Amino acid sequence: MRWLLQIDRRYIYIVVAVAIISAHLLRDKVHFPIYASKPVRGVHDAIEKLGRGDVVLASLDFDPASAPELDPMARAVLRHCFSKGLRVIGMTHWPSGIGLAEQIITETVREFDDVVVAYRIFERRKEARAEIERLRSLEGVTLGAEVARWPAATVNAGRARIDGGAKPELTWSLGLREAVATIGTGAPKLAKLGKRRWAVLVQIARKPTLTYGEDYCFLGQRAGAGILIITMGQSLYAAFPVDNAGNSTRAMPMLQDVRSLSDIDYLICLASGNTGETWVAYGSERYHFPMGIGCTAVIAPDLYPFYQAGQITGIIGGIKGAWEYEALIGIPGSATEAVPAQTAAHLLVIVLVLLCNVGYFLAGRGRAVAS
Amino acid sequence: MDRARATCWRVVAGALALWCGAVAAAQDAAVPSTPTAEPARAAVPVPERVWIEDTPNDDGRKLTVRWLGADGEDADGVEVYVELATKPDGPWLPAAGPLPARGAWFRDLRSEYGPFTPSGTEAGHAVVVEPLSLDPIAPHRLLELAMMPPGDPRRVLGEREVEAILGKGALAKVREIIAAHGVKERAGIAGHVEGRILEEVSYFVLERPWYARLVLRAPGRARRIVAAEAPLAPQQNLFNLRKLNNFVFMVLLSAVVLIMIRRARRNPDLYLRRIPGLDAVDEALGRATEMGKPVLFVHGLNPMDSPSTIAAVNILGEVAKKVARYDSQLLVTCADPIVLAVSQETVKEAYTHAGRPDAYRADDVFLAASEQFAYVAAVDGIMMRKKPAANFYVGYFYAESLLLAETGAASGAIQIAATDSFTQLPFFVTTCDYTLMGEELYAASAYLSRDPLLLGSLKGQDWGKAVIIVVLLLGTILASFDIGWFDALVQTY
Amino acid sequence: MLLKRTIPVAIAFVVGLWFAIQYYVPTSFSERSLTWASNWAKILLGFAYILGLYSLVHVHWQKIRRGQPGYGYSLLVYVGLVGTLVLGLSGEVQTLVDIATGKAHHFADFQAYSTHDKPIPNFSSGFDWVYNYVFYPASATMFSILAFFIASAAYRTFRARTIEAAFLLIAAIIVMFGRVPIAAAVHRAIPDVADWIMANPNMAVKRAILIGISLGTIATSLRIIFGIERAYLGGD
Amino acid sequence: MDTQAQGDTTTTRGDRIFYVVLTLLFVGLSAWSLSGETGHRFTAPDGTVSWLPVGRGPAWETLGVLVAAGLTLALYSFLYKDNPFFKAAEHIYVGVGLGYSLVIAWFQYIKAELYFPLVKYWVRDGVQGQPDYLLIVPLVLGLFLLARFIRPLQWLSRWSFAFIIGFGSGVAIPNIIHANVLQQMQSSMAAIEFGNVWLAANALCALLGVVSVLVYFYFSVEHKGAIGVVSKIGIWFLMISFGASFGYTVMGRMALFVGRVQWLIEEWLRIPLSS
Repeated sequence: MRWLLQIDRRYIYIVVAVAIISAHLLRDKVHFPIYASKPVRGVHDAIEKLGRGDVVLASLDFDPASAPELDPMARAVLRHCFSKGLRVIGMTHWPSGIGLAEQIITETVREFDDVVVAYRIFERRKEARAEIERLRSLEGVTLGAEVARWPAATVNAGRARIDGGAKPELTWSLGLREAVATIGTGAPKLAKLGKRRWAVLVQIARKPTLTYGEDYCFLGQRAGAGILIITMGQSLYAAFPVDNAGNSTRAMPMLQDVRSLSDIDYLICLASGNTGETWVAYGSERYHFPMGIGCTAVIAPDLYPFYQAGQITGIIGGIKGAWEYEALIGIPGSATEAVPAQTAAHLLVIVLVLLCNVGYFLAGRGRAVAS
Repeated sequence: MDRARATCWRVVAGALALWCGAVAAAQDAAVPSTPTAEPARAAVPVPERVWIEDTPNDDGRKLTVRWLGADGEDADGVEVYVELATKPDGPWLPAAGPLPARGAWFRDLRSEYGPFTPSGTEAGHAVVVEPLSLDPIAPHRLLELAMMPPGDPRRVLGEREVEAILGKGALAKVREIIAAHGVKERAGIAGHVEGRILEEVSYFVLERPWYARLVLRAPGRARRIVAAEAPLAPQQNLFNLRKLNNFVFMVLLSAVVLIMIRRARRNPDLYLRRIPGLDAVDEALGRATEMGKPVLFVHGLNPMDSPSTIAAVNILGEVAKKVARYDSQLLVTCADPIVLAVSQETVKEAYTHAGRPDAYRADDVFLAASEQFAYVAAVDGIMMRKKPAANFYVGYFYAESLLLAETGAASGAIQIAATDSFTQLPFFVTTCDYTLMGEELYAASAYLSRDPLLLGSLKGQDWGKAVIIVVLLLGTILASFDIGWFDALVQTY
Repeated sequence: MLLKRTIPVAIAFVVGLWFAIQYYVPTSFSERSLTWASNWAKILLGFAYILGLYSLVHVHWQKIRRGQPGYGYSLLVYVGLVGTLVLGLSGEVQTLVDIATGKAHHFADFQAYSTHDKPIPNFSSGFDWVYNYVFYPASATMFSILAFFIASAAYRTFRARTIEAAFLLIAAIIVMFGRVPIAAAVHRAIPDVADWIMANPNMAVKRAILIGISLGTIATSLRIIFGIERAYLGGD
Repeated sequence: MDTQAQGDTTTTRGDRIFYVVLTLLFVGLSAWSLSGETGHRFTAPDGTVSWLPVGRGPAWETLGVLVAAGLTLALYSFLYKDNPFFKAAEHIYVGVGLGYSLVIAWFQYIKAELYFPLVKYWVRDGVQGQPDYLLIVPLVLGLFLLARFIRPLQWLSRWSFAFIIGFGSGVAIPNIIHANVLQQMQSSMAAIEFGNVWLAANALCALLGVVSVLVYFYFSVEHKGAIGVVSKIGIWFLMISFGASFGYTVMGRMALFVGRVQWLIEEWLRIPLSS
């Protein structure tokens, strides 16, 4: 059994790679029960409680390296915010995260318009065009009333918002990928709603739903961490005289009534470092706003004390947290896709650990230690 | 065309101003500022006393308006509005409200008042108001108004309003401030200049005493207006009483540490428990010398002003002295240029101190890379190519910890880690031969150098821990028996 | 001696003492001093990057000059460095050229190197290209190597050699299993046990370590402020 | 640097096979992905699969994907052993990383914080506003840092070090007391509710953990007798906590690799995986 202990680590690497890649390729074949943990619900419920037009500050403090864990989380939270009609201010503390944060925000915003792309793609197909035409002929019913009759689950999945009866305003938090997935075979439960959803896609394909400077903005990055937060608490305009694109923040419509941190309604910090703690110490403790933290799995244990003490409303920990969040808002994303591979990897590591202990005891403890 | 529009504006503005003035005058005439009741309708209750006080613990931007009474059963449904003015007769600016007249408002002020929040019935009600946030006179509004071109009708209207509140020539004064900062037109004014202007304008707005009054209203009942006793200018406070416990803790702990250091000067023989990781330093360096291979010292990622990095540099000094004595090669990798410069200085000094200034080579202390994972790639490469006999990971580490330590383990080096990064400790503990955890990082330079002064400060730290343990146990016991005052000692605001 | 030792120690003393006390002083001057100092620290970092640049360039230059084996790789450092600098600062150079040729207003306001309406990198901003196709994948790849290392580290070191090691092993297995979606299907209590470990023993340890670290930090800071520890000042 | 620097310079036959396979893999798969049709695959509700062609991006984008895929494979090859591919990727990455830091440092630190508020107004009176003269202090301190290049003036940089280290030390003390001492103590001093055995046990467990680990960190007392026992318990707590944190982290680290695999398959090989 000695060989079991002295195995070349490269064999372990191969096993890990094979397990993860194959689980990932087979991910459509497995479905897992969803169990949303309390800390994740804490963030979700806090955002759910906000009303239309409330301001959420999203501090996307991570760089490309930790993007696989935090990117799905950021998108899920942003989708949730935008679909609830919240105004989102984006920023980052990390110089190496500027490009990424900006990209995530813009792409999530685009998703609300991305149905345009989906529309165009589908229009090229003969049968799709026929379907569109058929749906268009249904337009006798005003869309607002049509959507209002949807079962709650659909509204939850699609987040259709109706303002007043006369002028239905809809946003749809599905991107091209998700739209295609759901309209096709996608999530089994939603599949039969496909046609109706398609009708809405077609309806709203004509105008952009979110406007920069009114519904969202991206302030970019300033150095200073805690000090920057204190400055933001005193005046947002002083901390960020201009946004990432060089526009004056003071002139931005959505920031007219957001002068300092005291004016925001929720802060979501998605951090791969310790910026979450910095936000607690310098931000919410001083300027009193509720906040939640999403973080890489490794940081999550660090944050439990803050959660326990009620300083943060919740924690989204790692890819599993992101998966739970995606489940809560009913929009599957890349975290949901990653779960099978995750599970395989976990089980593999557990098996490896058990195996090495078996080897250790069978080889005789004393001799193994000596080696 | 433009003139016509301007005239239009003026007419509208004039009408608006007249109407506003008339309404205000009518209101004020109907209800004089002393409390009187209208006989026709049941009136709302009147507070016994209304006064303004300076909000403590702030930088002079806030005032607190307090009042007593008017919260009995007859106050049900009554809403309170707080208004501010710079003159006893207005114009009045809405500053807070609506607030329910019933209920103790003071408890919400804990965040401002901290541990010295008045409590009990005598505390009454209070609300914090910020003159700088009031609408027409908020500094950024003043700035905007002052920089509008002279012909703009909105400016004329705004100017009248502002001068009514802040006094004649207020806007001219604002313009003076702006001009003093070398700004001529609104377009293209840079953020930092604007920040400085706004700050001065804020002082100009704040420098006067403020009058306050309460307006109490309820549907179907007569309105009451009660003026506060005396005007008050907000003051900057010199000490933040909310941080009192923090301050006391700092002073006590500093005193203990400094006293212990003094005592150590007189009595240098202090007992120190064994720290295996530090005892292993000599072993590791000895091995490196024997094998003729270098010793690698890897800094964490934090910049120089982080305490972990400061501690790391102190340890580097001690390690470098030993290396110089053993006559082996020391490689130091950094990710931050200031840490690099300081490390170079430290190592140079250590070599000089050990009598081997010739052995110091500036290129051995180098910036491996400036970004987290580029740093990992570079350091991993060094470990695989130079095969150092001993690796030291000292400072604050992030995700790179395991990438470094596992490669180091594969390269067969003795590994000693020292970090206060809680999240990365598990990885160092499992992959390194020795790990200094948390506080041990800060104790290391004292342990290695055996300098009595540094050892004294360790003794001070131990006293701090003893006190904290006692307080924790006592606090838990008292809290379990519902005795809350003790808990309040460590309350943070 | 005065210039080389006393003044630096005095600077550390004055600056350190003031910023320890500044926290308790809420006046606007005190708050502003904090903003100043942190800005100054940033500016110093900016200057220090020149030292860093020199260090890296010099180390690799030595390799190339001496023709050490593998000096070709050092040339690649230059390729990456110069390429990124040229692309990143091309706008700045352009501005300088424009000023020189009289096309631009003197010291025109800077353009941020990326704008929000350019979510997809395009070649007009080559810096984005480097970020997206070199910097990003390289960082992500280096980071993801952890997936392999963590498995091999677990395999090599999680052996129940001692009772402490057994504790470590068991806690790790429980938490690892608790984080898998099927754990709840196996037994509902497993995720709860994992959460309990995270929320109780783990949190307690974290608190204790944090308290210990703060005492260490305070003692180290005091030693710096009072000039007892001055390894950073070097010799003479 | 020493001459035996390049480590394992010997290349075995196995290594050579590995290099060739890696090169062929990259070239072959790239060629395959470039030659194939691009687009998205859909499965309609009735189960028929269709292919929607989507044009390839501009040439620089394709080139970018190839560069990124090459870098990714080269860096992964480190798992086999240190090799020329990894060395090349590592050195490029180090250069690009420093270049990135320098560009950011110029824009964020020097240009935004120093050049704009001070120098710009100083040299030009055409621009609005006045220089922030206070910034002369960091300018001087920064130049002192650069004095390290001039041997006789090297000591000047210590003034800058002293400022930074003094600033860091000073700021750390009260903030750390706030976040790490008072807040942690506050939440540790929870009341033990004797009514609820489970909660009481939890609270006691947490308290025992905090106290025993603190005792473990005692430096000036010998760990014998009662102290020894408590510090032993402290070690157990530490080990449980480390195990738990380790286990908790595995997830995230695997996600990173899944992310990379996802990218390689979809962006480089252009195999549509989404249904």
